[in-house]
Amino acid sequence: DPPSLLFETSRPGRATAFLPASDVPDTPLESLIPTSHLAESAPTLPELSELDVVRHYTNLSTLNMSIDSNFYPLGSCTMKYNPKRNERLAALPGLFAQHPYQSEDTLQGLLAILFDLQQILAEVAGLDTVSLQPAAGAQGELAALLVAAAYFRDRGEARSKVLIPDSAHGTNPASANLAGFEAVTIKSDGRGLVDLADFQAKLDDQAAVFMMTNPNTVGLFDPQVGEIAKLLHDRGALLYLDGANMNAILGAVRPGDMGADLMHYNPHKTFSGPHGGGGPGAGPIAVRSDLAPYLPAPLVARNDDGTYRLDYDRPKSIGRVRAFFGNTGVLFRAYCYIRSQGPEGLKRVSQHAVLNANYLMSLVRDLYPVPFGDRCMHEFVSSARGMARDRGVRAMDIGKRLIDSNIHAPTVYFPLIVSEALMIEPTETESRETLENFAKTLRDIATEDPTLLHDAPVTTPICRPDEVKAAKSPILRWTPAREPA
Amino acid sequence: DPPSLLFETSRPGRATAFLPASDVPDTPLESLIPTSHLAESAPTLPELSELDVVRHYTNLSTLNMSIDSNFYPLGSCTMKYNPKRNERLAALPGLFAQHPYQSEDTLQGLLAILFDLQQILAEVAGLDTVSLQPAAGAQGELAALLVAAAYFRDRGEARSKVLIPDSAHGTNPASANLAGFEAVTIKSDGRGLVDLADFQAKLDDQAAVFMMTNPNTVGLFDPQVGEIAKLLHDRGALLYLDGANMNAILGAVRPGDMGADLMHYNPHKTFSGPHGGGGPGAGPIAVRSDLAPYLPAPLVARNDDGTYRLDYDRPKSIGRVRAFFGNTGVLFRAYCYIRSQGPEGLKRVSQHAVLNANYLMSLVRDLYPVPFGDRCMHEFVSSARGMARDRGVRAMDIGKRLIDSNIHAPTVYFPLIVSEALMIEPTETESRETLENFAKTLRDIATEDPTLLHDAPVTTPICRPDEVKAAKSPILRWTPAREPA
Amino acid sequence: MAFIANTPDDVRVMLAAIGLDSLDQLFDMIPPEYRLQRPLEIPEALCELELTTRLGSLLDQNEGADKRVCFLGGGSYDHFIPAVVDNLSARGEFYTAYTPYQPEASQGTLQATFEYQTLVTQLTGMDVSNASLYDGGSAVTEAVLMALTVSQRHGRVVIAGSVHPEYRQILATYLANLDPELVTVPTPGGRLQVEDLDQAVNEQTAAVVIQYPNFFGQLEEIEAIVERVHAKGALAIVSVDPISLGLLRRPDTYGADIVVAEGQGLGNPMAYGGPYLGMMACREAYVRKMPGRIVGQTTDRNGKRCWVLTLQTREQHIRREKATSNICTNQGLLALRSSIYLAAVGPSGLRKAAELSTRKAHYAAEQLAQVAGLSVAFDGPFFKEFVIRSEKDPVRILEHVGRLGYHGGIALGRWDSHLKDKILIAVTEKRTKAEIDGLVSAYAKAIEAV
Amino acid sequence: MAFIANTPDDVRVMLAAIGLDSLDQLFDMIPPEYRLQRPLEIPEALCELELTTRLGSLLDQNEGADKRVCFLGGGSYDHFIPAVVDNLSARGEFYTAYTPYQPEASQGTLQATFEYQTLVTQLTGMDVSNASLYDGGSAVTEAVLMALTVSQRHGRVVIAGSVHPEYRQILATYLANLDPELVTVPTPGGRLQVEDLDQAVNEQTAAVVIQYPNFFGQLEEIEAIVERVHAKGALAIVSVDPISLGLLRRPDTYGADIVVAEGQGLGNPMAYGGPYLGMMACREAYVRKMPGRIVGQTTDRNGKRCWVLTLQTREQHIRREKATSNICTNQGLLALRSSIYLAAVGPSGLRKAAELSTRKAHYAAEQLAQVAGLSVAFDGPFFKEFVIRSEKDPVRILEHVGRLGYHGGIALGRWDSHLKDKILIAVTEKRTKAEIDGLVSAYAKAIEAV
Repeated sequence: DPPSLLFETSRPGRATAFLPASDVPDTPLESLIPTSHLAESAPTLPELSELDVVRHYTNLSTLNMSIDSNFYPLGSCTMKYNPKRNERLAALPGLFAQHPYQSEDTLQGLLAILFDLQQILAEVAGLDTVSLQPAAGAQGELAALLVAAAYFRDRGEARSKVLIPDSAHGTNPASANLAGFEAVTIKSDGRGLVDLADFQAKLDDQAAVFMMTNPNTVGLFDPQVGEIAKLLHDRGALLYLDGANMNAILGAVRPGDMGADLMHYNPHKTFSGPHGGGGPGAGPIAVRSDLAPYLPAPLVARNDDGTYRLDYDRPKSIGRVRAFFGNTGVLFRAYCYIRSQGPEGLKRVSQHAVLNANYLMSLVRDLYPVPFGDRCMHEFVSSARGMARDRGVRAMDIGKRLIDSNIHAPTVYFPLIVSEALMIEPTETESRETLENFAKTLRDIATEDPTLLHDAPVTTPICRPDEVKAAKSPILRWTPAREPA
Repeated sequence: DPPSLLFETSRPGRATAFLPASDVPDTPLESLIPTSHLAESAPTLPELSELDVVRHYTNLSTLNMSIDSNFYPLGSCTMKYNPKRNERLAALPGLFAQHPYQSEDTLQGLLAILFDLQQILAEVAGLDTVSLQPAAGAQGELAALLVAAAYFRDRGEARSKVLIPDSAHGTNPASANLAGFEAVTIKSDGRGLVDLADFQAKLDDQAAVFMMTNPNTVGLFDPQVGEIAKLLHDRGALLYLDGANMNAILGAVRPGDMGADLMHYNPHKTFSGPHGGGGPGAGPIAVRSDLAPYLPAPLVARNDDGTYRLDYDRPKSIGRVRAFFGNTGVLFRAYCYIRSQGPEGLKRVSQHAVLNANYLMSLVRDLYPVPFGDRCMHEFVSSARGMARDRGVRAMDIGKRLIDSNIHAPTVYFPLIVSEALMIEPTETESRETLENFAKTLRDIATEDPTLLHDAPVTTPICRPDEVKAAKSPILRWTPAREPA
Repeated sequence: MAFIANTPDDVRVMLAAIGLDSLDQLFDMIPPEYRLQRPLEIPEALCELELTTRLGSLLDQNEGADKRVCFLGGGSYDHFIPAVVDNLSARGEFYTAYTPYQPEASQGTLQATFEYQTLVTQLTGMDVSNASLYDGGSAVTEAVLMALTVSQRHGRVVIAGSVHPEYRQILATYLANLDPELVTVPTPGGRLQVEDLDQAVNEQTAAVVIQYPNFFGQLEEIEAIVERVHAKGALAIVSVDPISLGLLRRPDTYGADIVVAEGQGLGNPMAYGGPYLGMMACREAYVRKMPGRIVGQTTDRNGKRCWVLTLQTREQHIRREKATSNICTNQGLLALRSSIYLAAVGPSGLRKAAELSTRKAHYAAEQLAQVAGLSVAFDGPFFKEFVIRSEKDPVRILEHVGRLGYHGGIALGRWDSHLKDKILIAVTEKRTKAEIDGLVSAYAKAIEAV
Repeated sequence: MAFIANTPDDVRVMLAAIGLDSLDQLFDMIPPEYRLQRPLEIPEALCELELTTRLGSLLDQNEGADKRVCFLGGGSYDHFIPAVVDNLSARGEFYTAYTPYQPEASQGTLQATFEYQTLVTQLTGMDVSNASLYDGGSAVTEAVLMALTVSQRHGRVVIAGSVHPEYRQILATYLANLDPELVTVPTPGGRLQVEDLDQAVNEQTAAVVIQYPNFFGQLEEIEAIVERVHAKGALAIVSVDPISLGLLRRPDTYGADIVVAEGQGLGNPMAYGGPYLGMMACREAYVRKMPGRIVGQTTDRNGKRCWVLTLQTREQHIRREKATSNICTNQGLLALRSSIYLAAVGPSGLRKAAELSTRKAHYAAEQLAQVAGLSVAFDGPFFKEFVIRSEKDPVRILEHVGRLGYHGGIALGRWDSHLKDKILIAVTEKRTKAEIDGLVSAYAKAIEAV
């Protein structure tokens, strides 16, 4: 049986004891707050015993696949192991009990960590200055584009366009739009790389930024990046590096060294933040020094005496994209991870991420053709077009069938430039046996009865849901079957 | 697929980084410890990545039923909710990082708690003095019998027998034997209570102690306890109260008030310690003042200035039954629980434990007859004798079939005085809906096809194991299929 | 090697399968001129023992609510977090799952999110909720962007000066390159005056943003304000404190169109500012303009009730530049924590948290007002937060109070020099009478000493 | 009401179903004269917030290894615990399950226990292990009781004076009412002398108990000792430190018959002495005399490999007074923790823990020996623990060292006045050179000051 909803388990009057009686003088509430502001009754939240709550969420959790329980080769999401040592440290009061408006003298330990993280992210990026404020990758993209806009505004240049490859994540054009730019799409060429001709054709004086994901979403490093950067810079435009795929190149190549002017990180992907069913993430951005004045404030700065302060004195700053310092908890875990790796270790992370992806690709590409590239970086994109054509088995069917073998599905139908795409990213934390088992499962699926695949998954708590119905007549909240009399 | 064993997942050379390099001068190890003491190689432990370990145990855990995930009406085990608030407190360094041989001045907070717990357990018992040392209920029984033995020895009395009802837990006779006594069985009468005639017949000058579980294992309070105590005391013998069923009588009746001279507690049952798949427990004992000199040392004592000390100055003490102070972690959780309840709350615990048991019994006893008693205390014992006779369905079959409905089986085939016993203890933390759902399931089972019941459970990771084979040719450890070449 | 499973043997076998000789060759797609020819200049690796010791002792240098009694608020509060919240949300299956793209493998997250959405509607009285946004501050801006689309007015956005100054900054940042003009209505008296609002809102105004209780803890004349906003055809966006909803009127009852909130107080640690939880709820009619993920109920092929991500055509991964928002990541784990919190405390617990906070804040205000040199700054009703005026420099006063063991409040001059004599003080249900009395005495000492 | 689900409504319905009018009537089986007519005199109830605050601050008064640098040992050690141990063992399905009586619903606990048993045999080299006992101290006694049955000799049990004094006390307590005579062989030089042993062991001796490394950290001449024990037809019971098995010879190689150990060091917190983990392994031939639970492999009806509790006919719930032991509860959760620890650290990690502890202990001994007024007491080889002799009163010295921030050692006079000038010092892999140097300097200051 599927678990009941909290609201269905609720019984009037059930509760547990968590708050004490008042110890201050007992004044009628209405004398403190006029009744015009008071609700007539408490909200209609569910009423449960503590055991109800524990059992509910314990059982709910087991309906999920997760890294802790399953191989999760979801392309572009870098589902690597989330070290428990980081969680133990993040649970210390020295982090969780710190208020964002404490005075700086009570925050020196934490500011030291955050300053250090700024320095490290700048070094890994090959760029100069880092702001840790953005709350997620997409907000980092936006913040960086706002920085670019401020930069051009400050220079008196009116540039209206942001160029974006057709293989890019949807956040790129959405962020460009939100930053007030027009998003212009650049085609990919036959190799899955930026179509230079199309790029040059669209690179005009209105171009402010080119947003490049490199390695790109088909798992290839675009070697044209240097030339692209030069073309941009010659036109006074900026190269933005989408850091989604940083897990492929840590310590191997730095965005700044290939000509990028600004970039964002996804620390929850690259540096092992737990994904929590959809978040939280963080989206620090790194920029070249001439863009630094526009970064969101504050940054952490070091005083001459070795203490740390928050630097709010940035008159050209774009302002803020979120309240308070940033997603400190996520940043802290990234810092723990980086400190666990060191320079050699970070490099090794990418080596093994790329090794695992290539090894896996070598085990399956005969049955699951990879349209772009002989080799790959940290992920690769197979196409099920042949299977769809010949046997009526679509990428989604394959993904669903993997679930029956306790493996999470790859990303399907992305990037858009590969039809019937299966985007597979194993990450460096998986073992060879896990990869081989995955390959074997995938190969077995290639010859399974299509009917079985269309019905898959068959071992899960539910079978395929009716998504059309969900969108057509949305039911977005629980409501009681009958109103109480 | 069942999870592999750790040893099957192991690969040579796999490891994670948890210890640093040495920071003291690098001396050849052989110059520190003669080679005659050194192993030729490290033990052949499994070699795993951290993710291997996390995934292994995460997935293993889900093969268990537990209180956090299931109703677990295992009679005599008091499977109540284990409050998470207690776990949070027990995880503080003020508990976990305390060494047993720290000086008393560095332990005042903890000693205050333990002193308070001694006082509380004495008050709840209606007895005078408590030792927190024993590591488990059975060790508490043993310690108490050793106290009794020392008491009689000190008085110059040689008493060789311990009387024990036939309905008692097996630990009672085993402990009596281990304490150097002869265990003498007392029959139960037709009401499931102590057969007074048999008791009186066997109560001779050799009798040292009568070990009584009250409420007893069929869930009945034996009202003869006062008379029994008087008969014992008249003969100079002692009444021992097995505290296994304290959850039924907290604040309602105290063992000391019904004539008991000594008793043990199972704090992990009565006071919500998590059972951890079999342990740990604890087994504090409470005794009348004239038995106090013989208790295991140390006790916690309060100094005149309000500070606390460990009292080792107990020349008549039986000595020790375990090293160090005791199972402090378990005792601490019990203390948290008791403090969460207070006097009213503890009484309410037993009221609702008894209410739930009686309500549940009322819902099922027509189909699952209860041979002893019209009502019950915190648990009741049904008999499946009729079903076994009429339909070939045994108590074990019923228990196994419950598992298919995500309910743990009751205790079966105990106590021995009820044939085809189903011993059911819901505890006070379960809701009426849970009880009603259990009753409905049990009633449904009563009319199910016996074949189905013999095959049950059918929804679990494994079906019924071959226990005879396991005992006949025991395989008690993993060994490699082939030795490495 | 931290967290890497491949052994030297594995590497050999795998490279051979790929047809390479070395790990380095894996990167030969990258032109050599870009390759980094030196090790990264970052600190050396720490094993777990070292990491635990060193970072543990760095964190131990901080002196937050764990070491000083905390009366700081301003959008982040030291509310009590029941142990079940930490325990259950830490389960690996919740913690290490991704966005529930595969519903068959994600019903845990999906149901928990559907429940979260329901809880938000129960709290706010609104029709629908999304699955969460980044934080309360950016949620205000997302609500404004949404209101632009809903209202089809792009001329102006009005915000009360009594809204959190950082929330106002975020909105300004986002609107800097877009069409609407941002007008802030000053609130020198601590609350928005309906007349001032009337002047600011014109026929091109898409929305008015109000905070209730506002940044100063004051309770705006919310009903009158919303009425005026609606009279001008604009949308009323109200930013609330979810704990206050245990006591104060639900936003549906005064006509809010979009409700946003910072959900930190609902079971999430202060954690130096994040990650937090942006909550958003609105009228049903606007749901297809709402940013962020949304979970909906449906049935599987066997007719079994289940949950899926829905209305995804609003989102950037489908709509790209035409998406209602660029948001991708949500705050799933914090939404989960808040759901567990609300489920654990229930209606009576939430009410108690709100009531205790109110009572204690009022006691604190009353006592502080009796300290010579301090007075309560604004005269409107307030919830758990209030502003005091100090005759002496708040920054120095607070330093002194800090040395006595209290995070005594926030000097408001940091955002606005007009407020440089003022201190914002928050009191939650965790604060005891003894702690409040201690604070009062610390202030008295500070006033004398400074 | 803490943790009770029944509402007043439920109570009404349920009482009616039972046919009662009040909760009080539920207890009418109990004769009124025994009923408690007043409330229990125990402290009033605390809600979660109060409990957390009050007990938290009581615990915070303690100054253990969290607040002072810890050089205490004597059977409980400040070894490092990887985070995975805490995280995984806290999963509710492990934590809140009972003894795996129903194998179909308990394969998680059963497999984990089977793995634990295997790990213990891998560590010790012995044939079989049980599923755990209470602690290392009572495990010694259980091994002796087992040896009585195995050997069928009931005349004498011999124990070395270099075994933990509390372990020896436990054995004496248990044997007080039984037949065998307990003979302790003194070890004034810190180690057992074979000649002394020879004198103590007679033809009626069931077993000899040795600790290796012994209570003083010294390494006994274990091979020669076991040879002598066997020559007398007695069983050799060896109590070991499991961490030492990363480095020292496995007990099978020197002929141990029964191996016991305190497993605390393998991933379990010191927790003021408990709960701990009693480990026991022995030769296969003795398995049916072994106390405690045992898990065995079998197959289910479909031939699938699985695990069950086995050989239960040894146990008290079947055999009652004829059981091999009265043990019922085991230490399942601690056995699980130790398994996770061993799986996480692996052979190289365990070796490193042992080696670092050894190196640092020897460095500490060397440095302390150079402090005027201190000397190393015994001259045999040692593992991670050693004894120093102090010219000044150890108790006062340690008090002073304590005030300087160190738990500097255990004054051995607490157990034996002959040892009143001696201090036992333990050094684990967690101690840094700087901490050791600090200890040495603290001792130097103390010697001067006292």
